Amino acid sequence: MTTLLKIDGLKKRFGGNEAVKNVSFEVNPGECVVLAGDNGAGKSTVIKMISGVYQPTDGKVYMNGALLTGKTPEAVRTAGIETIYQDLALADNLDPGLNLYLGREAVKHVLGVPYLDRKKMREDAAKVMLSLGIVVPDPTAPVREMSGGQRQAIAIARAIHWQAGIVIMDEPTAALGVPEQREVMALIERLKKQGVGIILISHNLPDIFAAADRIIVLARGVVAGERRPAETNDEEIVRMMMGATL
Amino acid sequence: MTTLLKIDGLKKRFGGNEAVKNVSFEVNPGECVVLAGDNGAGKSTVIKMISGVYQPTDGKVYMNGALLTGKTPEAVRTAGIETIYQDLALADNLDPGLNLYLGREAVKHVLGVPYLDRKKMREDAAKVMLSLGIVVPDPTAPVREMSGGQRQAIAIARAIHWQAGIVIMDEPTAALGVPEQREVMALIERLKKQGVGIILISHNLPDIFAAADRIIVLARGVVAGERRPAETNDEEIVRMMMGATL
Amino acid sequence: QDDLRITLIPGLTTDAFYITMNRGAQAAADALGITVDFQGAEEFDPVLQTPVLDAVIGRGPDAILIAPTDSVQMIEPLRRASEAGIPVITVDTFIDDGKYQDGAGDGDFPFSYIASDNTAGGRMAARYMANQMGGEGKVYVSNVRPGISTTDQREEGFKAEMAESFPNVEVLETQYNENDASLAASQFQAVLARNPDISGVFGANLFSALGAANGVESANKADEVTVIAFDAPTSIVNNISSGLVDAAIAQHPAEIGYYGVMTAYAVLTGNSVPVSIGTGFTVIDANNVNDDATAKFIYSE
Amino acid sequence: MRSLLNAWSWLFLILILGFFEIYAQTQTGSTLLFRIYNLQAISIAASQILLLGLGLTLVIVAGHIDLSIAFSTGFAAVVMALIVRTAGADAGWVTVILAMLAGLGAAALVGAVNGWLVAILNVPSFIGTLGTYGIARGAALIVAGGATVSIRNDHTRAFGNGDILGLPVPLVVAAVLTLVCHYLLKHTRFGAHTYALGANRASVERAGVNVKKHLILLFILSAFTAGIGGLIYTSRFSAGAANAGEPILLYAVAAVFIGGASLTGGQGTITGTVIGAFIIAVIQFGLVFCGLPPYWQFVAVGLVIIVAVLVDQSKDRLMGGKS
Amino acid sequence: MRSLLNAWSWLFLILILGFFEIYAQTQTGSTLLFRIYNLQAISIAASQILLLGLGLTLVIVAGHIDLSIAFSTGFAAVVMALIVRTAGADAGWVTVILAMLAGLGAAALVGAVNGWLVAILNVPSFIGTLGTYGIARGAALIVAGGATVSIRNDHTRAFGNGDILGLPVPLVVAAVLTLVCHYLLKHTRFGAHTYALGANRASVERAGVNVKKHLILLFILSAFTAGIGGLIYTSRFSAGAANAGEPILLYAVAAVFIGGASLTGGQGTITGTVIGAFIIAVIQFGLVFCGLPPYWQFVAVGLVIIVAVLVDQSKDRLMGGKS
Ligand SMILES: Nc1ncnc2c1ncn2[C@@H]1O[C@H](COP(=O)(O)OP(=O)(O)OP(=O)(O)O)[C@@H](O)[C@H]1O
Ligand SMILES: Nc1ncnc2c1ncn2[C@@H]1O[C@H](COP(=O)(O)OP(=O)(O)OP(=O)(O)O)[C@@H](O)[C@H]1O
Ligand SMILES: [Mg+2]
Ligand SMILES: [Mg+2]
Repeated sequence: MTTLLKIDGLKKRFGGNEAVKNVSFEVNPGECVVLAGDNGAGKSTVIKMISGVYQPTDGKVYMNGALLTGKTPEAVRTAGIETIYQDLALADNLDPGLNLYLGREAVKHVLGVPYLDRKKMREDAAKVMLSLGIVVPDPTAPVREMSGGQRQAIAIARAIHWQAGIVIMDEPTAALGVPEQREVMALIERLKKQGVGIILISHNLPDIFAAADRIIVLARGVVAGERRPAETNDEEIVRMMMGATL
Repeated sequence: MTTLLKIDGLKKRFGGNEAVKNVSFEVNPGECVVLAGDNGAGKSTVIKMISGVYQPTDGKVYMNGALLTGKTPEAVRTAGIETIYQDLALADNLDPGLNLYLGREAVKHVLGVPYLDRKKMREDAAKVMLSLGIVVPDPTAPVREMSGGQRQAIAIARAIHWQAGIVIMDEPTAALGVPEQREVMALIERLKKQGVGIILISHNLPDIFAAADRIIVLARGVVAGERRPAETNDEEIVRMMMGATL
Repeated sequence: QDDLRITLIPGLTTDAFYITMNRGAQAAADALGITVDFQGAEEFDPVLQTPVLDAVIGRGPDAILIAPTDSVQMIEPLRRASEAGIPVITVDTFIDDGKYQDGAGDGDFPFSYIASDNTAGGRMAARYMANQMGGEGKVYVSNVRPGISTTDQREEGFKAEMAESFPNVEVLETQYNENDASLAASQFQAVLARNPDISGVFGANLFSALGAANGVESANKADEVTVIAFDAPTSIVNNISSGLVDAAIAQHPAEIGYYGVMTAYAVLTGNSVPVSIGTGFTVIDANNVNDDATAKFIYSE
Repeated sequence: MRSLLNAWSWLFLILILGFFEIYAQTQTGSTLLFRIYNLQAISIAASQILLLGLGLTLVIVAGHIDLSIAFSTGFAAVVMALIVRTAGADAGWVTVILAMLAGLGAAALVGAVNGWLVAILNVPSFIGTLGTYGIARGAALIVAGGATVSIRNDHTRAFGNGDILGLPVPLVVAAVLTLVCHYLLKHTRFGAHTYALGANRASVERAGVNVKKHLILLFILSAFTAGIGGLIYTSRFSAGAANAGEPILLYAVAAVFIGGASLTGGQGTITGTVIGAFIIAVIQFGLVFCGLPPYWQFVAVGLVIIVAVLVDQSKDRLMGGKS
Repeated sequence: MRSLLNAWSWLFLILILGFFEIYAQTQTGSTLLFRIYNLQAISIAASQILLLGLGLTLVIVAGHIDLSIAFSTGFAAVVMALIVRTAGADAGWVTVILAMLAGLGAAALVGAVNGWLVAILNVPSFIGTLGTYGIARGAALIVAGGATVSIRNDHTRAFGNGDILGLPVPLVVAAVLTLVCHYLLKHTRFGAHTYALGANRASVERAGVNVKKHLILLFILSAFTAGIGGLIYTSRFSAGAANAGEPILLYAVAAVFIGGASLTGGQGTITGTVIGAFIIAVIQFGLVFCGLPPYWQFVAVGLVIIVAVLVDQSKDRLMGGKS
């Protein structure tokens, strides 16, 4: 089995604060790696360095052996990595359809002239969201007017709608209702079956144990330890989050 | 025991979508009422009508027998209701101290002239957040630069720092780490002991059962049922969320 | 024919010069028992004047008196008036070459041009200044902004006269102040800092002169520096009394307005009119500023 | 539903037209609406505002501003006029078209500099384009030697003052560009990204759009439509003036905002800008037509601008969307 | 750390001063910096820009804009001049002060209307203040009869052109107002709410601040400092002009943005605006002083404005905050 994604010695400094000090791990096809850690441990910063939003102060990311570091979010996305950001990164003034397709809008041709195919995009958005258990009352309304969970569902839909090699999810179920949370967990299983590599960030211990093939615990910017779910338990993970090493 | 807060027949219509159709319930001193419900059920809309952010299309809210409906968020806050909003409502360009004290800033007097007491506000913010288990690396940095959980902790700190008769919490632990979630649950217990009435919105079933004195389930804008935790179980609550009545 | 309606379109509506012109025009209108409207744009600019002119043509007055804001650019818009059968008379400024009804040029259709020649006024300012300075020294022109035909012509006349008749006067770079008296003042001070021997400023319009005078005052140079203003509203005249401004070249806007209306009336009643009427200048300085005879040349406010 | 409610702004435009017509009929016994000449004059004035406002609309929707169009227009006008003049009075169509292309090139250059400043160097657009405002102004004046560059050419004159099927050429040009910009903003990916950019730059960047390139194109487009305004100007007035666009800048910005755009970006439509430009052109024409004294016109224009926006907002209230 | 880095803008100001000084020393053998007179001239010019920019800074920090100050200044100038003129040449101090208060009242009225439009009627500030820009302009011109209102009064003249302890009065007035505005923005609750408002209106509203009242006060403050600019203008030039503020508007806005504010609000400081106003005044003075040809001055001013912002930004890069 070849490694899909290799993260090697990532560091990120914000002014005087070294948010990520030294993080290395790998993701294999069909594997779900959970990044766990306390608030401010540096989880979101790590995944933003992978997806190209931040340039690392130091360290490298490889995908299928090719260097990814230094590339734009555009190039990273083209390389097959989709990301659900913690802050969702939605365009609040657009409808769910356009948000779903943002950057890859569907067009239809009328007399050879390309037009945005708003109808198709809306319908697709409604469909994908329904598969997550979410019904949007008015699919033409801007996402600004949607509830917290509806918004999160759009962000999830965006990442899973495209055939990706790797899906990164930063607390994807934080705002979701109970049935929707279950849908997302089922979704992760399905993606794994398709050979997609997954990086999941979550604060929910039952979810972590249910989804993870490996749990990597970050504490204050460094990897505090790595465990398979079967080898560990809640208490150990929490202790590692609080900073107890290995 | 007198009723602290009485919600009577609230309705809210957004354009063609009636988000809240008919919601009534009461909150007593020292009681934690959990509003549960699926995404888009209307929970956040209900609490925004209580806190004065939205004016209800119909219905009334009373606090200690006095009409609250129609008042500004300012007046509602003065009346002793603090709210943690789902979208946090932070001023991203200010530091945690100013966000904690927003609207009630601390001043010191130099030669009789009032000055903002930034130092005190920062220290207080650090203190309150520490009590939630959160350490902020740079308390002078704007909250824009904080992690998801750090931001949520500031919003929580803001609501509990003031002596309130009622605290409304809209998914307060969504972005928090495991230890911090436990702190918030403990905090709710402490507040209840002090006689504070609490309205909690949460999608986390264990938390709901742990904190609630009464669970009110919303489904598509109406109250689908009310249960004491001892009388019910996970499955029934989820069934009620999905729209099964009473 | 007492229901005649003539529209006077000034270069801009917010200038004492044109307001005084309108006063003269109203006097003529009263005398003739006809109506004169005053309609114009806020700045001296063909882009803004053209829509006003278009609307005036749409309204269809019996004649148009206009101060065209550009000699070339206003030809086409004015041709539309002429083609709509409305006689055009230009006041203060002209189109094309300013020589009408001689069969030559694109803009030959106006009936008459009534003005004091801005270029000549600039020359007059130059002569007065050179004489004050004893025929030598450094001067500069404080101007509004490039591209305004009237003030450009004043500057042109001033420079031409200096070059032709006063070879010992050095004319420095023109300074543009955007009609901001405060900037004009700061510019004078900067010019002075560079040329401590500066001995004259020609303010090509009200705010240029006001600002220059203020700069001179702040520098305590009222005795050494000659300030000449073009146009004579009260604030300039006050500065002449107090000695900050040495002289103002006063045009006779009321006369222009009066003759303009009279000429239009003559055209409308089928009489022949002269193709150009010059109204001349009066130099106002400390010697005559308090004379009763001068008072009528001070612009109204 | 939503698009129907745009009818409000149209309604307002029709209302003021109606008001002026009634005034004209009752007070002066003439007509404003039913004379081709008046409509032509209004539409030409609106076209000139529109040409500066079209590209600007996209820039504002993206959350930026472009002040330099004031002199992109003038720069294009001057460059075109200089070349036509150099070529002489009997320069043919080819020369004229080359001159126009050169003028557009000059304007596009200003746009490219704006794009570079805003997209690559991260200069806030207000200040970056204020800088190029000065630079383009100086460049236009230096090229023109300070004065207006007058030309004599039958082709340009025919272009600027002629008509096509009874419609004035400036109006036809503005209409074509309006369609293009409307298509761009409403029906293409480029447009969708422009809206998203105005709401949340991060959303577009993370979605994998090359935001820098996008911004550069936006500023070039803005300079381009303004530059076309300059070409029309030179052709209409047979003279290229460095100041050609400056007095219109504020009206163009006002048209965009009357049309529903907002300083913070993410909102605005080309249709809105068209209505905005016509509202301004109609009141300017109408007030003079009615003979309102000039200083009162300032007051009236100010009032109408405010009322236009209030009318536009009342639709939101009807939707019941807010509080 | 953070406040130290503000040193960059100061540095830039010092750099251009140094450049002009070296030029003066080497090319003309004179000095720019070491003559009280030059410094006074520059500081008076900067004061006039500053008076329009001070209140505007707070408005921009709150995420709004105020275009009407262009004519709040003129309105105040005209009203004051009319009263002084009516009172006659030998009107005493009391009359002059009453006239000033009346002028300020006129300006504050414009501000109150702006506040009402923006806060109560929810009109976007760009368009609302563009409306009052027209209304105030018309009102000032109607009151003044279209032209400049000249006065003759020794008190006003002494006020506008005198000095206090060797400092020109306009500078002293601007300095006092600067301190007040700095205190307001930096050290009071009002200031904290202004910043929060610019970042997230909902945050302030939900925190229980009366945002409507706050906005109204902001616009009144902005009109007020601009109105003081009008009083200074009338006193300096012994003439109240309706367009006293109009040419300065763009420079005032530029000063605020050079000082680090942004269109989207939530940023900006009074110190920054002061530096911005001085940078503009220094280059305007310095370029004339160096004898740069006038059209090139437009180019140079544009360049310096851009560079000023680039320098200001480089501090962020050094902080390593961005990407
Ligand atoms: N743009 C930024 N500028 C400065 N500091 C930042 C920035 N982003 C994050 N930080 C800091 O870096 C640290 C790590 O933040 P990060 O968002 O990676 O945490 P996290 O592990 O995702 O936490 P959470 O679970 O709360 O989302 C935090 O202390 C935060 O304050
Ligand atoms: N400002 C608004 N304009 C229009 N529709 C809105 C607005 N706010 C909420 N809605 C709609 O009202 C419904 C209820 O939203 P609300 O935010 O109250 O849900 P919620 O129960 O809090 O859900 P969640 O658990 O996802 O936060 C949703 O369908 C949402 O789309
Ligand atoms: Mg995070
Ligand atoms: Mg909610």
